[in-house]
Amino acid sequence: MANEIIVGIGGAAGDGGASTGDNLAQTSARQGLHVYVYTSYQSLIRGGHSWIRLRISDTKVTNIGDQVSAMIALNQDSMDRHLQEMKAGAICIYNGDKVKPGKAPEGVQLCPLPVFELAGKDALPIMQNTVALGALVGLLGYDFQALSSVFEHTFKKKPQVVEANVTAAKAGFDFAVKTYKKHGTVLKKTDAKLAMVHGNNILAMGAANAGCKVYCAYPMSPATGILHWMASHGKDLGICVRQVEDEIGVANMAIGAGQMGVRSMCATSGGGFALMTEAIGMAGIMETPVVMINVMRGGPSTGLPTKQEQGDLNQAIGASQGDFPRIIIAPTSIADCYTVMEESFNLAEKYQCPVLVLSDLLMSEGHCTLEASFLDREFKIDRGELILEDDGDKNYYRYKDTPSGISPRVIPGVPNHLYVSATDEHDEDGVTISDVYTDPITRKKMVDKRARKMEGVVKDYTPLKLEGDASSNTVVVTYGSTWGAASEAVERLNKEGVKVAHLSFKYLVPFQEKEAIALLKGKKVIVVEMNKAGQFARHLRAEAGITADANVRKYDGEPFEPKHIVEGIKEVLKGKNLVEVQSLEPGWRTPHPPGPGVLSTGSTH
Amino acid sequence: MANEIIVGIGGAAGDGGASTGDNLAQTSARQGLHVYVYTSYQSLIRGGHSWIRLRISDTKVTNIGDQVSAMIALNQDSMDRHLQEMKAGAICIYNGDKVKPGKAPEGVQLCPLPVFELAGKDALPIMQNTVALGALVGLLGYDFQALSSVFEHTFKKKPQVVEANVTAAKAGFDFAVKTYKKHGTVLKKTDAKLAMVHGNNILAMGAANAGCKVYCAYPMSPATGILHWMASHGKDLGICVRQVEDEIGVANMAIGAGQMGVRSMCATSGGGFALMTEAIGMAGIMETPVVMINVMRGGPSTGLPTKQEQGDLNQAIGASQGDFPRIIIAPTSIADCYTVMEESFNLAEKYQCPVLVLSDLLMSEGHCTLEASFLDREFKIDRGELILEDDGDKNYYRYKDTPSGISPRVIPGVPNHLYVSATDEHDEDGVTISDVYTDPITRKKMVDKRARKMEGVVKDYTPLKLEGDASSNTVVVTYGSTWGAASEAVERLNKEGVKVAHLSFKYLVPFQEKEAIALLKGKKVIVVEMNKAGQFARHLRAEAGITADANVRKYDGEPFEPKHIVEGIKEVLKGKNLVEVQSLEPGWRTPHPPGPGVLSTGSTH
Amino acid sequence: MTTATLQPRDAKLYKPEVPPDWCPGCGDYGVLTVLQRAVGELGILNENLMVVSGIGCSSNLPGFFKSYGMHSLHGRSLPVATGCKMANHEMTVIACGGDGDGYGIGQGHFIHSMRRNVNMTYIVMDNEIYGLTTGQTSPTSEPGMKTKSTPFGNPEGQLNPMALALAAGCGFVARGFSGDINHLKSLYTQAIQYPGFALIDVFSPCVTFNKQNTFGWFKERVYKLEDKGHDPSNWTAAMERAKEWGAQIPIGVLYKNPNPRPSIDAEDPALQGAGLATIKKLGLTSEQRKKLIAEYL
Amino acid sequence: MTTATLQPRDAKLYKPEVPPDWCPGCGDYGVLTVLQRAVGELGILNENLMVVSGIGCSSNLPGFFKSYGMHSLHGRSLPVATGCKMANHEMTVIACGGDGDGYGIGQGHFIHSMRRNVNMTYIVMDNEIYGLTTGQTSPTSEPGMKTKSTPFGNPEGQLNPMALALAAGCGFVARGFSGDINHLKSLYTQAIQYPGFALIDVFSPCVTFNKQNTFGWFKERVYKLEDKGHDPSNWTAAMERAKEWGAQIPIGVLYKNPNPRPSIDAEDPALQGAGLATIKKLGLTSEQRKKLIAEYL
Ligand SMILES: Cc1ncc(C[n+]2csc(CCOP(=O)(O)OP(=O)(O)O)c2C)c(N)n1
Ligand SMILES: Cc1ncc(C[n+]2csc(CCOP(=O)(O)OP(=O)(O)O)c2C)c(N)n1
Ligand code: SF4
Ligand code: SF4
Ligand SMILES: [Mg+2]
Ligand SMILES: [Mg+2]
Repeated sequence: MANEIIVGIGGAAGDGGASTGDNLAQTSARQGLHVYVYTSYQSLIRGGHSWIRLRISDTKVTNIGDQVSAMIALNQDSMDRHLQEMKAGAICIYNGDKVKPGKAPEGVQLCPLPVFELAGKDALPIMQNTVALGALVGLLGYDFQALSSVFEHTFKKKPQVVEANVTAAKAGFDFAVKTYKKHGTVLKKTDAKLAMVHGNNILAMGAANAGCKVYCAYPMSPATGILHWMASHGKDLGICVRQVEDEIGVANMAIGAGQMGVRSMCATSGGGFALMTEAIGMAGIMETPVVMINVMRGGPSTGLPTKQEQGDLNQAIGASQGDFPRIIIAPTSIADCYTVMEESFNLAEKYQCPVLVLSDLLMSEGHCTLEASFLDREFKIDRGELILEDDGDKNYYRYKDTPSGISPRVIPGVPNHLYVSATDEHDEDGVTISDVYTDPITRKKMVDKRARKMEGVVKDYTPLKLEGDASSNTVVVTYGSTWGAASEAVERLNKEGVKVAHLSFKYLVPFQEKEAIALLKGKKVIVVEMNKAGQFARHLRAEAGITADANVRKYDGEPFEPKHIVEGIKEVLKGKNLVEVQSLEPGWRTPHPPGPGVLSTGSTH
Repeated sequence: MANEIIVGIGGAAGDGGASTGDNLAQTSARQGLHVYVYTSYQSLIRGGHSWIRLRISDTKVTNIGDQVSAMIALNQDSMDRHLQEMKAGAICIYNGDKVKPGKAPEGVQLCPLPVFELAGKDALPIMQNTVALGALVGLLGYDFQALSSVFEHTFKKKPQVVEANVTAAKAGFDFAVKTYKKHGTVLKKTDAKLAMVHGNNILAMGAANAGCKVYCAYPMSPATGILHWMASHGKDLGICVRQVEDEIGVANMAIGAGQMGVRSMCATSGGGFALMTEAIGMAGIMETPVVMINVMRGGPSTGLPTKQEQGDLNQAIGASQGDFPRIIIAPTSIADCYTVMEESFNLAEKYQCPVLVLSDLLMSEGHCTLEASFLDREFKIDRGELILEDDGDKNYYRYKDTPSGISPRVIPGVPNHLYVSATDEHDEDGVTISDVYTDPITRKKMVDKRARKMEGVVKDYTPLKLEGDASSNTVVVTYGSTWGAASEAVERLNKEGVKVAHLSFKYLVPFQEKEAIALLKGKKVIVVEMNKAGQFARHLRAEAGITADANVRKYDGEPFEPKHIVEGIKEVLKGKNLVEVQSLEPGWRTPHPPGPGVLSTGSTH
Repeated sequence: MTTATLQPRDAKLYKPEVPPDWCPGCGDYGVLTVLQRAVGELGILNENLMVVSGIGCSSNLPGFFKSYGMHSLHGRSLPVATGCKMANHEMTVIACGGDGDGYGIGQGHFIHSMRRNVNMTYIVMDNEIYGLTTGQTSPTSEPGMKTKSTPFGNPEGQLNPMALALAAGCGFVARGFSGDINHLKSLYTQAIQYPGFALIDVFSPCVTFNKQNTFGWFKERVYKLEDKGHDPSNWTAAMERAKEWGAQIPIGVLYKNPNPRPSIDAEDPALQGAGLATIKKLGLTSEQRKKLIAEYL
Repeated sequence: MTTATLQPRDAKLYKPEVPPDWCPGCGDYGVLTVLQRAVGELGILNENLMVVSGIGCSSNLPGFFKSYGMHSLHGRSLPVATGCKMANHEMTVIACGGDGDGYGIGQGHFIHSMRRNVNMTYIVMDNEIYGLTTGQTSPTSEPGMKTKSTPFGNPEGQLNPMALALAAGCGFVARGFSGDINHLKSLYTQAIQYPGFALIDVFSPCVTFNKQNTFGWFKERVYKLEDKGHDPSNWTAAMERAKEWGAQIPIGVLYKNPNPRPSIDAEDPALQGAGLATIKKLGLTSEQRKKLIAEYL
């Protein structure tokens, strides 16, 4: 059995909660503990409330979990919001000089810290966080050394800062250990050091490891992290990184680069992706490899820029007019973001088409531990039928009608293989046929050729596999990042004796139709997804003719926790066919001034 | 039984084929004959080949038909391309002084005209067309008066031109009647005068009749005709018409106008629509009524700008990120374009959402006869819950959570009802909730409210109805403009004793799911559509869980003729489940210089 | 449509109950406050004002301003506002947003709106950075500036909105500074009263992400054109001033066309009567239909 | 990548076997022919040329030019061409298209590309009309001009691409006329050799839809800047010339920055070696990976 603790750190933007969380995550990861972090933050630059949830466990974690059992309240607001979410056995740490506790629920240990006394009157306000963190690691039963080594690492070049932090943390540590009861859960530490990563960084590093050489972007949450990573690492890694004037420019630039023969990529979120759609059709008809990431967030339109949703599947499927080959992949976890980059670039070049990657806020801004060895892997590079040098062929046709539909691609610059790629329909040689009176025969041939390319793709996918109780007649179906919470929910249900299997989809277009039918036909299918309309359920029905018997959906901005899915499935098993679950923690409801003529407007988009 | 003749007029752009066709159409319509015109043209401004097909009948025609039985070859190229398409009974008219006939197929009457002699040596080259047209109407058994009245009408202000044309036409008429056998088909004329209209003009006039007051557009074939109509009529009708810098501007401008309370519209084709998609999401979350037309053409990307396809359904469904209410309607005929405008503006205002209209090149650039009385009709105007003046309500909430999901809309300018509409998620008062820490409860409420609006829509639709042999167990299913050729194909099959029914969809989103199931469940469903991927078949499966048993598809740029569908269905009835039909007339294949390094590129996009 | 009073009104009337949530010290506070004063001074009723923004910190302004408003899409305030004006030309339309919004992604609309010359005011809160997305380079960022997207320095040239506006034929081109409230107010009132498209670029420092172009930085550099005898009717002189950037940066009205060409809404045949949005009888009359049908017979 | 010869080559080498299908007399024929001569004169090998266009009659040019090419999307030639240059900076990249393409829908990219300063040449075939869509008003259409979309006269102001280019910081701004072939050729060779973004606006009359700005119309009006002693290194003088429109319209090099700022591709750290597209070993080295992973430990 896994031992785990979910820590919540609450404060205002600017209170330093984020670095406190980072330090705790790092301290844990350095002891071989697994961590999964998700932050609900107010999209304000300063002020507002933010709630960082760190799930710490001695075995692998796939999701944010659901029951916070330790909290640090950095301000009164956090105390007021979250104390009531705690259950028996939880601890609540706060600056006793400043924050007043509410009435603690039964069995919750309040741990005020005399911060003035412990940190000294002259300490910076931020030191309260360090004191609290020291206290927390003390009560979690960590070695103090694990925390101090993090300060040493972080402030390598500033020994005074290290000392100040270590002193404050130690004071908190000692005081807490001496004064309060340790947290009941004991986490088993090891010597392994785990890497602490954000999904966006993993997408970026994955792309670099796959040989991406041109990256273009326009800032847009929650995809901006990829740009930041690329901008800071491109120089060292020889990647040309451009911030462009808008997403239309981004997509067209990435495609121009892809057409020239480099592996190129861009990323955005839904609204920016909408602007890219016209260009996606260009990559389709020009048969240009390019990887485009859409990091989904709460929609529609500007929607909820800092919240989670899986609502852009329809958009990816419907991106651009007409029919053309495209591949759509939704990674299922932060780790999978890495693998998906390897696959996406290979598929893009092999099938000469745009590959659309659907990440989401939960993964991209989420933060978790991964084994360093998993990251330190040379990617397989398959560039498909690519001609980099003059091969003497005097009869080169860029869009040759081959049995596979794939026409060997020459990169511009090679002598004797000149061609012009057009967005107009064209013949095998690239000569447009939009200018001739009509040519239904060539037209049909070229449409068929392009479509044929997609026939091979499914063979390159990792086959589908049932998880959980594979023998069960009830299958929970998810796509993308919902895998994490759902797999745990299914595991819990199985433990409770409820027989359910889990089928997680990652490859969305082209679809693993035959496999899906083989695994799902005749079973009770429950689709669990993070949007209102049931976009994936619709896709499953459209592609495989499988109608979900029931649906569990969430679209309130906060990610699925395993408990929501467990509840949802139980409701379904009781007979409901649509369960719209919701986050109801008291801290997750912020009243704001209502009333006519009382207006206020939003901000991080 | 209907009597009909399909006339083909072939020539180069600039040869005057278009006006010859218009004159023939007009002459026919003035005798109460029904006409349907479709032109295959090379997208060149000058030169190239164009083939105007006029189907003339004494009963209503719904499509272009399939067997040309009379042709005028204005040049040698046309003769060479099309003579072999003729079947017994056909007549072929041409300038015998210039054009050499090929070997006529059995039973085809070659009708060379001694144009020099008939028109006089000094006549303008264009007079050959008039002579030929005179000859044609003679052989079709028309009153000469019908033709001469068209010249009189057209050149009202230029009596000399009238005279020159009448003289030349009469010479052709008399020569032909004297020299050749009349066409075997006799068309029954009446006194009725029919209106000859293009789909684009009907969409534009329909919008005007529905009270559209702001129209924005950026030129794009095949939607440009709407802009031209609006630009030339807006001044008289009090419609503000703007050509904008791009389609992004167009969509945002139309929405800005819609938000202010006018009925506003814009139109484009696939690529321009891609650029509009981000704004469609804005209309969705702001709940702004707006009508947006996408006139589909051959895709993907620039594709075949002057050819027919129904390939943008996925794009319309997937336009913009996230879930929000939208209505998608595809008119089924040129006449229906008029009705759809009435419906679209009413639905847009009643449900406060974007209405996307999918027309296509066949309808928009197609040309047919309609009864004047059909056009001269006052439209029902239903503006929904709209507040145009201060009603004293001091507690106005723009986004009030009502049982129907529809919140009464105040138009800006009304005192005491101020609100700000945001693309960020907001509460009932329009206050954004994207800036609060998190508010899953309000978020869910607002998503639900918007989604609920769509529940009522289907009740406002015209119910689905089986056509053809409604008792049959086999149903041909179409959407949009394919109705025309399919309904005739089904009629023919029924006459041959093949039992098939026809179900035509016009309302695509929200879908008439229950009705569709009631009419199709358990039947053999054959979906006939004009694209490669089977976008409508996918939609039918996704929305109603009905998997087509077979599909008949065409995607070669040329529209369906009834014969293609008849053949396709017969193949299906023999056991095939996918028939990809194709236009194979000899004239419909234009060889163009092939070979490596031989490049040429396209043009009218 | 109620008619505008010409009586000055209290700026408080334009303050909703919810306060702005910009970072403390953000330049946008000044921009907002002055706008409330300026419309009050002009006596424009709340319901006759339509304030349209894009997306960005600055674009949150309509939420803090008591009038009708649209907080639209990133970069799209101008076409949206144009649509509003066409639909009801009797209302005062003010578009606003950030430098990224208006000069970055919105650049195409920016140039074309000036060419089109709709009668509206456009306020750009120019902080030389992307604020809302937490600090990337903007088109007006200085070359070499280090931001999250250009950690080794901005490699691109700096966009000059004043010069572009002049080159695009804008009839009213001004620049203000959020640190000089009274001066800014007069720019607003002049712009709103100008019968055509009026641009005001306002230096509105981002105290959180732009550590280079701070209030202090601007205070040291800005000078008032009025103080230097600049003639705003002289386009060439305006262009010379527009090029100044460095130790001396001008604020004030750079250019005001003394013979404004008529705005497009003033000339549109459809916009000669009441605002289109206020027309109650919709649809064609029978005569109109008959005339149109006759074209097809 | 083969290296460019410096030997002049025959213009015929750049002619594919399929002839252009523009209307007889279209100005674009001249633009194409001269381009073939100019690259020949510079001795650039076909395979080292990438010609990128948008959509429009003029944008059909790459199909009539023997080199690598992309006939991309309406308005997008510049970002596509920029992507090409970044991917292989050793190639000569020429973007081209129409006035609608570049100054209408492509306006945002136009301004930003000049600001960004990628080393490429941009040729705009400016016919003051939308040709391919059969004659609607374009941003450079003259006010009052009647077109299919403005049957009562164009109500918008006319865009001035030269003034905008100068205001946007473009280092090489020129204008040519398809009716003066030799003059145009020298503009091309100068532009291609200029180490940064170079714009050439070419009057290229649409004989079919623009009955106002015809060859004759331009012939009567254009004069050569060289003949008037214009100093192309003087920005202010260039701006004055840019404003001329009417009886006298200048052609020639309006502005050529005597101290060109380095182009962005020349400075990009990733573009210092061979073209990125020619790199054969892809992916991170083990050392690179280890260094990156260390950041997360
Ligand atoms: C299409 C699209 N792309 C990107 C974004 C993300 N985004 C939101 S605001 C912003 C830039 C903000 O900068 P600016 O306009 O200067 O406003 P500021 O925050 O500095 O006031 C960006 C890129 C978006 N909302 N929509
Ligand atoms: C997104 C999009 N909108 C509209 C069009 C239609 N379109 C094709 S070319 C063109 C304008 C052509 O004008 P210009 O660029 O000046 O080129 P010209 O034909 O005059 O050479 C337009 C509007 C398109 N292809 N794509
Ligand atoms: S981030 Fe900058 S622009 Fe945004 S509110 Fe804060 S100070 Fe103002
Ligand atoms: S329409 Fe005009 S621009 Fe196009 S090819 Fe003909 S003359 Fe040239
Ligand atoms: Mg800014
Ligand atoms: Mg043009």
